[in-house]
Amino acid sequence: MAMVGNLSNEQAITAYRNALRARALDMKIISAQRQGIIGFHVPSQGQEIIQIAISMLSDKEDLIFSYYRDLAMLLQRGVPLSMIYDQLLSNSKDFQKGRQMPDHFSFKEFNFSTVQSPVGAHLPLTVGAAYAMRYSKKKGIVIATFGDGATSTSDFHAALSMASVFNLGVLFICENNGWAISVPTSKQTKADIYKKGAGYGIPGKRVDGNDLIASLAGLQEAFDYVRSGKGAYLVEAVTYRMGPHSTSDDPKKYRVDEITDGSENDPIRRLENLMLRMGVLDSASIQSMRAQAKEEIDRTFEERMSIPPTEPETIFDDVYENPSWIQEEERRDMNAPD
Amino acid sequence: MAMVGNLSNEQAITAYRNALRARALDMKIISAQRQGIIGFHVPSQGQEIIQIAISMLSDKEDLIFSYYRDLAMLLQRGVPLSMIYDQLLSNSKDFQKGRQMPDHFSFKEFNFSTVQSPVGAHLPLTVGAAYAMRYSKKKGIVIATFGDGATSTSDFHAALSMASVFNLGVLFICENNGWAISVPTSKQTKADIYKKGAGYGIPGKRVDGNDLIASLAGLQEAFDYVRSGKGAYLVEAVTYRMGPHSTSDDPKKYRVDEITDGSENDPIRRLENLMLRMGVLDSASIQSMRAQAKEEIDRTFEERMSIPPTEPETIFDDVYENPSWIQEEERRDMNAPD
Amino acid sequence: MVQSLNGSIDMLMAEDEKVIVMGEDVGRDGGVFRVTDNLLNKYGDERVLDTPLNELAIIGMATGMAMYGLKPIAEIQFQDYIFPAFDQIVNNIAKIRYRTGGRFSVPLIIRTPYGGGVRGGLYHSQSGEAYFAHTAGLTVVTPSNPYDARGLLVAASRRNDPVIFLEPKRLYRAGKTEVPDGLFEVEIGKAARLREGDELSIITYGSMVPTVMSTVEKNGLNADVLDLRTILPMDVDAIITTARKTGRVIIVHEAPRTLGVGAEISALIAERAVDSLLAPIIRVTGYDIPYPYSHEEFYLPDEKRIMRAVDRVIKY
Amino acid sequence: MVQSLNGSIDMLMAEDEKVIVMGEDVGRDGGVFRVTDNLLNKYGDERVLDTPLNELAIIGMATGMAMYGLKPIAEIQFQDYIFPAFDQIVNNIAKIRYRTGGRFSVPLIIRTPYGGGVRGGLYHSQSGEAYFAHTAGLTVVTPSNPYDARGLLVAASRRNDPVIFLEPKRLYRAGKTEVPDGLFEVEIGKAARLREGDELSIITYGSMVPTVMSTVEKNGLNADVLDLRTILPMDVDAIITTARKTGRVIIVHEAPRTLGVGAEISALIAERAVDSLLAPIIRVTGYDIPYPYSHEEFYLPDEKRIMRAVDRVIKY
Ligand SMILES: Cc1ncc(C[n+]2csc(CCOP(=O)(O)OP(=O)(O)O)c2C)c(N)n1
Ligand SMILES: Cc1ncc(C[n+]2csc(CCOP(=O)(O)OP(=O)(O)O)c2C)c(N)n1
Ligand SMILES: [Mg+2]
Ligand SMILES: [Mg+2]
Repeated sequence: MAMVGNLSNEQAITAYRNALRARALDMKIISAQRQGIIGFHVPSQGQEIIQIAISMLSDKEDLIFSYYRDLAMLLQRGVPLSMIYDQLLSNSKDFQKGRQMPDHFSFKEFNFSTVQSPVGAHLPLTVGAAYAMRYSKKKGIVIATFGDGATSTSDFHAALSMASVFNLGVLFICENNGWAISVPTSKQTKADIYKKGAGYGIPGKRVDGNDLIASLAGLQEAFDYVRSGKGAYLVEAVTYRMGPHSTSDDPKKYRVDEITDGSENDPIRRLENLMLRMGVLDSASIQSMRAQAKEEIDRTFEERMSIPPTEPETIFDDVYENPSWIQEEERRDMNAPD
Repeated sequence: MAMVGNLSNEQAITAYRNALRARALDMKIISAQRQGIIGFHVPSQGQEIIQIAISMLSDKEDLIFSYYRDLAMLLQRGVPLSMIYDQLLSNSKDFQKGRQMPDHFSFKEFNFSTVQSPVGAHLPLTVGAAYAMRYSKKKGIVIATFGDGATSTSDFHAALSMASVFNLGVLFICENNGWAISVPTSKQTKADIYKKGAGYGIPGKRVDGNDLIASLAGLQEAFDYVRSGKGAYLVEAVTYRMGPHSTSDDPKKYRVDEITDGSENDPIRRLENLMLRMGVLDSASIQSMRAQAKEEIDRTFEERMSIPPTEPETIFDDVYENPSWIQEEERRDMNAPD
Repeated sequence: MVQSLNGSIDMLMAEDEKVIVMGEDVGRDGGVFRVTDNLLNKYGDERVLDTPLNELAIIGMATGMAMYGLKPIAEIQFQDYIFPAFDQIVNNIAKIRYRTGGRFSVPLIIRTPYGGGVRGGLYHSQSGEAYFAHTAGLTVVTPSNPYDARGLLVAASRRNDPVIFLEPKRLYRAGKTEVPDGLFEVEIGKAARLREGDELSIITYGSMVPTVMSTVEKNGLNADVLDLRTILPMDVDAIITTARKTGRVIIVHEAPRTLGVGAEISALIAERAVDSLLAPIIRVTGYDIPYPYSHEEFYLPDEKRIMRAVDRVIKY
Repeated sequence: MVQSLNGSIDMLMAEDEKVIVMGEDVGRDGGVFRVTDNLLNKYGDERVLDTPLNELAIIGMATGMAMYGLKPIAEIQFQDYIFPAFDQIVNNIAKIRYRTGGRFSVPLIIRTPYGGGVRGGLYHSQSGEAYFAHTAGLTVVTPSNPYDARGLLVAASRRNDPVIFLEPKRLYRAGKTEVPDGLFEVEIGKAARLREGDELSIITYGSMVPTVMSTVEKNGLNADVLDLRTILPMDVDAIITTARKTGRVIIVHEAPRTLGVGAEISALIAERAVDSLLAPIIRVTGYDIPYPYSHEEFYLPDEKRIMRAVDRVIKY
């Protein structure tokens, strides 16, 4: 039975469960960061629902270039919690060998590309990936997520230019959380973000990214457009950054006038209320799902904590496929006896 | 008496005279280039009229960031032919001391900024200049010209972003001549250029840049908008590149299907026909104006040809306000006896 | 160092209304490292500009301002993020005075925190000074303490040319050098001799200065220590003088070795003081790898690596 | 060299349909220097892409292609115009293998003409190899003749990592080296010893090779001459071997001296062969000024300047 539209109860419950997992994970990371166990974190609180909607609509073959704030997207797409922790803890099971800051993921098995810190720099890569997929006659589209600040970057312009001129199947999704660190969207740009495709002939649409039903409905149109081979599409998902920009940020400096507890805007609360209203869940089941999520998050954390770090000298690997004499010499230097 | 709209006969005749001068100068440079006297040239043939219209509407205080293909604009704004030749010949009277390739002008007295080769790189500077003017309460607006290819650059995006966010008085004018070297505008972008402001909240307009009357009418609206303090504006002036991209280019490789003599699209011919039809000029006066233009162009060329080149060791000046020991040492190296 | 810089910018703004501060988060937030704290309140949003997220736009706009009468101090939030503006830096600001025959100048300061040691991984740790120091037309400075931070910033603001002002972020809150009130200058192009010695020379700058000094002190080294302070143009006289004096030279910096600033220092000595050399010139530097998140303590030159080089040149 | 490169790309495309050519004017026009002439006709517009005017977009898109199975050869029309893509080059392509723990690679060739001598002024003459050679993760090569052009390009295309392929535009139509038919490799990382000699060593590469060779021949110098061919990673063994052998080293390149590639060569020698040095290591290079339009003949190292250095090291 569908909850709303095509959304079955099971799907809705799964979405909700992953939202809870993401939220619990986010809180866990923040506390681990405070204890000095995890180095840094960019919380995704307030943006879980749009991220989950993206994962719900994307196929396995679709290639996702997510950004640093997409925890919930990973969980909904099935990335095991253990793999996420391995990266956050930069332990020796981390596929990236501890090379990147927390939240800079790359899960090739799940068709997630690679996250970098320079804002927007993944965007031009998406068009190349889409070109490669089309050229090699592979199924699937490319999906890119990014923040409102990213729309100002040169990379955004470059990506939309190329996507349009070569008619490439890239679905650009801006998670407009209202802020680029301390800069509100109103100072980032004077135009509506979803209209920024107009200068390239790329259609756009704004969706309420805090609402699962609205997100799915809005995104569906965009996915259909891109899958049909018509070219790129730009979605602006309006969300809300409930917390600080990152664990290094203190929003009190710039967010003074605002109610910052976010309860009004909490997308998970919204989904919860809807499901309660529709009778899909009751408060007891919500309590138990929360407890389950927390239990899993805590347990897996303990489990992955015990994995040792990478060996220091691995820092010399992967600069090239085969290290040059320079890396070899420097490796010896590092290993030299005192 | 006005020829059309506000345009007086005198103004029209002056515009026409400067168009003839620009055309004659352009041909002179090309022949001097063939003889090895001038190193290089980017012809402006086919784009004279929109350039002249821009100069007609701009005030002395307005600051113009032109690009490398704006000869006619200079002449209409009153830059003496001698100064233009000095740059083209890179002789010792060239204000720039022979540092730049031909056509890379900077005429500070006439409020022309400085032309660089990297396409589009002047555009972000225009917003800074506009900011400085507003901050210092100076009169005038900033005008920027550039080609269709330039609209793809990151600099274009950066400039429009900043102009809009800080509400700066910059009039962006794209001289869309249909080509970026061998790449036709249809492959440069899938959107109409004048609509590229939409993503920044900047209004735009397309004008027929080959027609003086249409150019003036269209530009007037844009100038008014910017002068009134409303912010930036984007004009797309449709023109026609009658010749090769530059003296190094051979358009036969890529312009095969096209009538390239340009007579249909020659904006000067169009103005001439209009003036003949309106009785503002007759063919005798046209003949004599042509002869006059040619005479001036030839005579001034001879005159400036005799000016000696700069001294070689001046290449070490102006790297900094005060040279560092490095330039001083290298200057001595250059002057060392054999 | 943060306080010294903040106070310096404040005084420069008070002194000259043509000084404009701009960059990402420099206003309300006061900069992610608080270097521009409180300036927005004091000078208003016409003089302190929170900009959109585009470094090319920031630098390009600042360049236009500088050409037409203002004196912008632009912040790039991390030096790692300056590269989107690299074309503007190399092709515009470094060349505008030259290409206009001196008729335009670009009196612009680009401030940016650089270097590692803050667990920032690949993109919050780079030391990119060499990318700039190869470019004639630029001036590149980096202070190693709060006093020089103020003196160099003031000297930069008195110039009529663009200055890349690199702030070693690891030292932002380190050390307690006294900084006199008011504005004063530290001459650009002049190194500081931090210590006199005869047995060897250690040439360094920026973030590595405290590491070098503590190594020298702890091990009682009889070393001449130079803090370059200006990277372009380098103080060649100071470099050659110390090389001639001791004949044993070690260069320490955090940036990767290959074509790092140490290469130029070494080459200057090999050109001008080769006869005085009693030992190889050793570079102790960051490794030629992207800056790793894990194990950065191995990446950064430390006492152990410096002492290994010292032993080598002394026993040579 | 143009023909050799054109033929090489043609054969690489014929051999592997994953090879894609892209850039401004590379299709219909065949490239402004004709290096990609006729490829569009032969391979169609899915494999030869005329792109919009944005170097960031070209390199960024090519990077995405390379990560997902294609082998792009991207052209930047002049090396002077590569800087808008500098962030992609330094922060993405050089670091993607590293940051993903080796799970992604970027097998991408960026071809671009560089250097002066064509009256191109500030923006059609730069030699920017040092900007790239400071960046671990990149490989930087430059041929000095048509044979090496083919051999290095083929070797680059066999790599699974990004290569900056610098083409000395002044030599595009110079020289008449025989180039064998078919594809062959010149090993990346290996210098060519162009001439054996005992009295001094001249180390050079790219556009300066013919100037050095004619100077050596005209003046009957007893010189060991190295053509580096690969700039990153440099052939340190060849450099140290020749320095040890002659004890007198001159380095010749067209890029400015300060932090040019010569600095690294000199530093490697000062680190590893200081005892063999019989004279200062002299760098004969372009000057530390923007590349001037007028008088470029004074800017470029020439026989006179090379011979002055030769006299100095020999008489020393
Ligand atoms: C090129 C670049 N410039 C500056 C930064 C510093 N920085 C990190 S995140 C950020 C704001 C990004 O805002 P937005 O794109 O809206 O994403 P959000 O963090 O809000 O999700 C900034 C300025 C950076 N990482 N990269
Ligand atoms: C950044 C940059 N990339 C490439 C070039 C080489 N180039 C010179 S002019 C040109 C085409 C410019 O076309 P457009 O902007 O339409 O101006 P037009 O020459 O047609 O007037 C190109 C690609 C350049 N000068 N700068
Ligand atoms: Mg945001
Ligand atoms: Mg054009």
